Amino acid sequence: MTSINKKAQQRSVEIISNKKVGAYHHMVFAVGDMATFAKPGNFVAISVGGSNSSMILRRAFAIYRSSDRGQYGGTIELVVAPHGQGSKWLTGLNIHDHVDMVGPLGVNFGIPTEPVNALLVGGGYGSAPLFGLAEVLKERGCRVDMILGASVAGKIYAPLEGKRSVNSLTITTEDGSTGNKGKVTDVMPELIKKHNSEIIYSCGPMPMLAAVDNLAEQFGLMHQCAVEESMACGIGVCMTCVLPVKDDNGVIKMTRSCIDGPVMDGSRVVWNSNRQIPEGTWGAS
Amino acid sequence: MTSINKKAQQRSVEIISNKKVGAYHHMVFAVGDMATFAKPGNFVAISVGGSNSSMILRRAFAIYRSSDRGQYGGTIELVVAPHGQGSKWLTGLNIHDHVDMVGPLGVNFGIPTEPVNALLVGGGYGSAPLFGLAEVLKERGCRVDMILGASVAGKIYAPLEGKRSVNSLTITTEDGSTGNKGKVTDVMPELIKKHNSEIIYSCGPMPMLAAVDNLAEQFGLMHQCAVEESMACGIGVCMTCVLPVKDDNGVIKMTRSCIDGPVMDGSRVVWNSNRQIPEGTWGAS
Amino acid sequence: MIDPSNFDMRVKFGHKYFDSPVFTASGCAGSGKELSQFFSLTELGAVVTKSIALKPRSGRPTPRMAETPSGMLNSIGLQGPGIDQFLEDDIPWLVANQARIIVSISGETVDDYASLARRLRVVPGLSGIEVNISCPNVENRGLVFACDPVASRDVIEAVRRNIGGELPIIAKLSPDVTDIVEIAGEVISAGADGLALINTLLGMVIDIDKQRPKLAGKTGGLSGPAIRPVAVRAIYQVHSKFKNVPILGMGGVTSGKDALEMIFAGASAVSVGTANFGNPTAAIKVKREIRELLMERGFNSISEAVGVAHNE
Amino acid sequence: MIDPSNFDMRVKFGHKYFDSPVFTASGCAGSGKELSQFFSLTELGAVVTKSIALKPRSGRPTPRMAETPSGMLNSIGLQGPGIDQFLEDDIPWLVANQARIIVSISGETVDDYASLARRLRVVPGLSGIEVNISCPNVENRGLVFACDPVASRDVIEAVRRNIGGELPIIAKLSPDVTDIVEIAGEVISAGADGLALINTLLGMVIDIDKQRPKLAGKTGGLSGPAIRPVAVRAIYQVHSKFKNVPILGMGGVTSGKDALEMIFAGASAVSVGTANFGNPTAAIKVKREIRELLMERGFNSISEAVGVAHNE
Ligand SMILES: Cc1cc2nc3c(=O)[nH]c(=O)nc-3n(C[C@H](O)[C@H](O)[C@H](O)COP(=O)(O)OP(=O)(O)OC[C@H]3O[C@@H](n4cnc5c(N)ncnc54)[C@H](O)[C@@H]3O)c2cc1C
Ligand SMILES: Cc1cc2nc3c(=O)[nH]c(=O)nc-3n(C[C@H](O)[C@H](O)[C@H](O)COP(=O)(O)OP(=O)(O)OC[C@H]3O[C@@H](n4cnc5c(N)ncnc54)[C@H](O)[C@@H]3O)c2cc1C
Ligand SMILES: Cc1cc2nc3c(=O)[nH]c(=O)nc-3n(C[C@H](O)[C@H](O)[C@H](O)COP(=O)(O)O)c2cc1C
Ligand SMILES: Cc1cc2nc3c(=O)[nH]c(=O)nc-3n(C[C@H](O)[C@H](O)[C@H](O)COP(=O)(O)O)c2cc1C
Ligand code: FES
Ligand code: FES
Repeated sequence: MTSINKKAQQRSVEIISNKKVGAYHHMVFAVGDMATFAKPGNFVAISVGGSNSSMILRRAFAIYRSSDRGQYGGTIELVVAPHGQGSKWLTGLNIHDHVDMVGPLGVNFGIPTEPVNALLVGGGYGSAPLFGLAEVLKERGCRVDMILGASVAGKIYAPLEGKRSVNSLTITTEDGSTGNKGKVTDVMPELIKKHNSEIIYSCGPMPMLAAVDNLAEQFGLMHQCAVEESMACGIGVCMTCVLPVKDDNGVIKMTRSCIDGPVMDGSRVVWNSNRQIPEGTWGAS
Repeated sequence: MTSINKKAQQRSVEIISNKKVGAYHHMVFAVGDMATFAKPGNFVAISVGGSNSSMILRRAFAIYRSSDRGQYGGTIELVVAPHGQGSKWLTGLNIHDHVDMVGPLGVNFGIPTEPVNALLVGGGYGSAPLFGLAEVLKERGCRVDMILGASVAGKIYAPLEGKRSVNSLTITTEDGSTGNKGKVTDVMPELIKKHNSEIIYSCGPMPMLAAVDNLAEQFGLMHQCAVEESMACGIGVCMTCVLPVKDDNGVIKMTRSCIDGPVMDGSRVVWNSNRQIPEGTWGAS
Repeated sequence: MIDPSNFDMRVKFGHKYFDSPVFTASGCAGSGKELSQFFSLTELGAVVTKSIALKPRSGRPTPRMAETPSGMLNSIGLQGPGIDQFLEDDIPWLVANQARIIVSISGETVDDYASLARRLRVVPGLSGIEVNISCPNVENRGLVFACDPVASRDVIEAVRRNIGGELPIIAKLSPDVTDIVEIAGEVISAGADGLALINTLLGMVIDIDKQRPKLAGKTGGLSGPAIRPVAVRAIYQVHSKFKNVPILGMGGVTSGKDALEMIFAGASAVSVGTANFGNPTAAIKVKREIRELLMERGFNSISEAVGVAHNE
Repeated sequence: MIDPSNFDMRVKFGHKYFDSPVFTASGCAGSGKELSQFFSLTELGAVVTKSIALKPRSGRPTPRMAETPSGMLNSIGLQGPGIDQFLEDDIPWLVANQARIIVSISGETVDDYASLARRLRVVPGLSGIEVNISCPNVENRGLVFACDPVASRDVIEAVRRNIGGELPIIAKLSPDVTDIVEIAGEVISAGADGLALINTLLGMVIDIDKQRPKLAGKTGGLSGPAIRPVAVRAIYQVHSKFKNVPILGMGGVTSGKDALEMIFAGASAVSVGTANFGNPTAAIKVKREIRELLMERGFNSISEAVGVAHNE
């Protein structure tokens, strides 16, 4: 269903827009034909800090949207939270600055062959890849309902044009500053029932994905989630980004989220194994 | 005669001009009252590479000019050669960017109490501190002759306003692309005789200073030179910037060029000791 | 300057020649396949595979990495499929894609290394064995082999006995020792044809919010440009003493300049590790720049440049 | 959160209390005087003076430094005026300026250390002795004391015998050893009241234009943020084993965050070294940030925070 993107390129790309939106920066890059191969769920990896940087690792960002033609040729859009040194450097750049980008990387979201009712669940900037996904699902005739959650209103990323591509949008914040007070999983059961959801797509912090997967299991629904683990390389060569995932035979293996993910079948992931190798994992001592 | 500048400050200063002049960049910084204490021969030390820089050491630059009032308050001007990573980063900055500067540092040129005939000899960007010095000497009624040398024409830094402050300016280039073909020391003897020079001031690469000192000795003239050794701190705490210098009793000591220099009495410096501790140095084993 | 195509990039370990002095470092190039979408593996001197053990290993839990100033810590814990599946899956693919292969092996006992060597002896298509001795010796309180001259010697002897005379053995040493020259001496006399210098330095990062070591495995291996001066020093010291033993230099090589430091210090070739993470085509860049920089300096071959920093 | 003025910044080595957990590292603060134009030395826990020998020393020729990624190499060679002039010039100035003083000593023989200790015993105004044992032992083929458990022990014993019971002894260890915990054990049992961790790592940079080592002394000591993970690891390992021995942590401390890593790993105080070169007021910044960060995390004193990363 899902497959790894083998069309990764490395290139110097130009920033053509950088706008603050709530707690995030919406950034647009002119990427040439890198855009052609980008699918919802893919990500890019960007060098940060400039040529004298003490930060030697790339930062990964989910592709929010990509477009292969337009005023600037192919473009890729990202939603970046200015969090630590690397992302602050990136969001501090100006139009016409260049960055070194590798992409598109990773496994994209699988699209059902038949029209189905899809529920998309995003946390924080995790909403980013869901809007592009929503568009594709709509094109395939799916019903698309979306839930976005965050701690506070400013951390909900839900641009107008994005809202148009969904049938319904429900927002939750932990402090109630906008939408429903609470977590995405508080409203999920009701929405699943109301919209007769058949598949769940999710992207966001790992604890949220775990909770979403728990509900998906309860309702017996397919669940594709885009996980986020610390990545040193993003291209499958370092083995830092692993998480325990069951293979086709049910064997738990430490699986790379950059190349065998980030999109994974939620039911295969062994959640909450934080800082431990789950018992029975292949090769565990 | 000379004395260390004890008025050093550390502050974030704004770039108010950055112009390419030949092989160099002439840069102006708004430095507030740091300018008040700057004397010809002092230098500043600037952090390079930005906040995520892998370059942890400051770079030292001789003060070309300083002015304590004007449109921007106090200003300090530098002449920077884009050489390696640090200086390229600096010269690549834009107006309104800020840098962290410590200064003024080091020992300044000593000014004779009586009007004398002074010969100023600069190599490459070593001409920078000499123009400010020339102005002060002129104010004191000295005759000021200047020789500037470099490998090629583009590496002669001799701005118009600078030329005005000297009685004569002689230029030498090694390839003859401008001025006399040859080295500064080729023209020095003639000029010393012609202008009846009584004191020599010099600044430039160490081999040039050594050659100048050799002539100064031959002619029995005082020689104040601004030396340039690799500096890790610029403020006297690391002991990397030393060179062998005779003290008042004629004892050779490894002496810090940042705080007991950069301006030194040429006759005291033990030249050409490269990569060796001269015999007889205090504490040599 | 000579024609670039005449510049001799060949290097030799044991009886084997390699067409390029740039290898990928073990554990930093996956199985080779992953990098092949960025360049052809035939451009490399060799792919040094991720250290393989006898049995499958899950490796350590996550977090497995922490970025540090100009470096990173990793604590992968030698995750891998074990020798059987490795020989079934990875080697045939590399052979089919005409990559030169150096297999890195790791063990928990001297016997493990011996068994691995026996398995590899009969595998066609290999160009060398890199012996990663920076592994805990379960028979000696988990003391890392590479930290103990006797254990280091025992491992290399066992590999030598079992691998036969064909394949060059490259012993990979740890910098976390009081006297790396001593260890080098032991493994050379035990039969190593070359040395890989250096493995990572033991380091730790504390997560000041969690108030715990950032890595699940607590300590990790420090790599990247931060450690380059330590690597250059180790190469220089060892080459000083053992001029005829080829060294595969590594530790923070990201550019041709970095590689030249190591070559001048005494390395015959370099491995690119952590730099692959920041730049998937780092190895190609390093290779191109080595040639350019050496030609600019009047060299006609890599071998002429090896160890020149030792000249008086 | 408590009132900042109530936050207890005191730390203790031996019988001596220090009002701040931030010291300057030996060799990185000149004689103290140079930094005093940027801040008052009374802000520091103590000034640790540049290692002083019995006799004047010219130090090594230049170049003495090379910048490296997030670090630097130095090869000063312990330049200094010798103990006599040091006691005449530097100490009175520091005393007059009310700085707390820890004198760092270095020697070429065990006797040198003993003599230095005897000289210092009678000097008023000192708060401790830091014993720099990362020096070549001329009586043992120039092998660095700190690399040899027996020599390390001998030095500390000699200092202990000669200094009396008053002044705390802080033994400064080198990370360039196979087992730093072993060396720590030796110097503790020989009478050290505290440990300074870590001295620089041995490194080298090659000047690729000159094709020679960049430093005149060939090798140099690597310091700065690049080595911080190695320092944190050393502190963590040693504190694990010797919970009651206070550690003065150092190696790449440039900010409060860096200091917190060390404190959580087990350091009671930190020394700021190379960071002074990039930022003359680094020590003050580190001190301010330590307090802020610890208060944000609910601590009321430094001592509560020491070693918390070891909690299960
Ligand atoms: C597949 C994927 C998609 C992502 N998509 C987005 C996105 O769309 N928008 C966005 O703002 N951020 C995204 N991130 C997070 C982003 O990669 C950075 O981790 C984040 O910007 C923080 O980096 P920093 O340099 O600012 O923070 P720092 O705290 O200075 O650095 C974080 C350190 O951890 C590493 N690291 C990488 N990923 C993580 C992680 N998930 N958790 C902890 N550490 C990590 C970094 O390499 C770095 O070493 C994504 C991460 C992954 C793995
Ligand atoms: C007192 C003094 C005054 C100076 N005045 C000027 C000036 O007016 N204009 C100008 O362009 N440059 C001047 N320099 C040189 C300047 O400080 C830098 O060394 C130069 O810009 C190269 O730095 P970089 O980062 O570009 O080069 P890199 O090669 O990347 O770095 C050079 C390295 O050497 C160190 N270093 C510092 N000084 C020297 C030196 N003299 N020789 C070799 N290495 C050194 C640097 O700290 C750095 O680590 C002066 C230096 C000194 C000591
Ligand atoms: C993520 C990672 C995994 C590594 N795995 C191995 C390994 O399996 N076997 C080995 O011998 N070295 C391993 N190393 C060490 C590297 O091969 C290399 O010796 C070291 O990282 C220094 O080189 P570098 O700075 O270029 O990375 C690993 C290093 C990293 C960063
Ligand atoms: C230029 C320089 C000189 C040093 N001189 C000494 C010294 O004389 N005695 C000593 O014990 N350590 C000396 N050190 C080591 C430092 O005190 C410190 O242990 C080391 O640099 C690590 O800390 P840092 O990274 O904060 O500098 C010196 C370090 C530098 C950079
Ligand atoms: S990030 Fe390196 S393997 Fe996934
Ligand atoms: S540069 Fe540090 S003492 Fe002069």
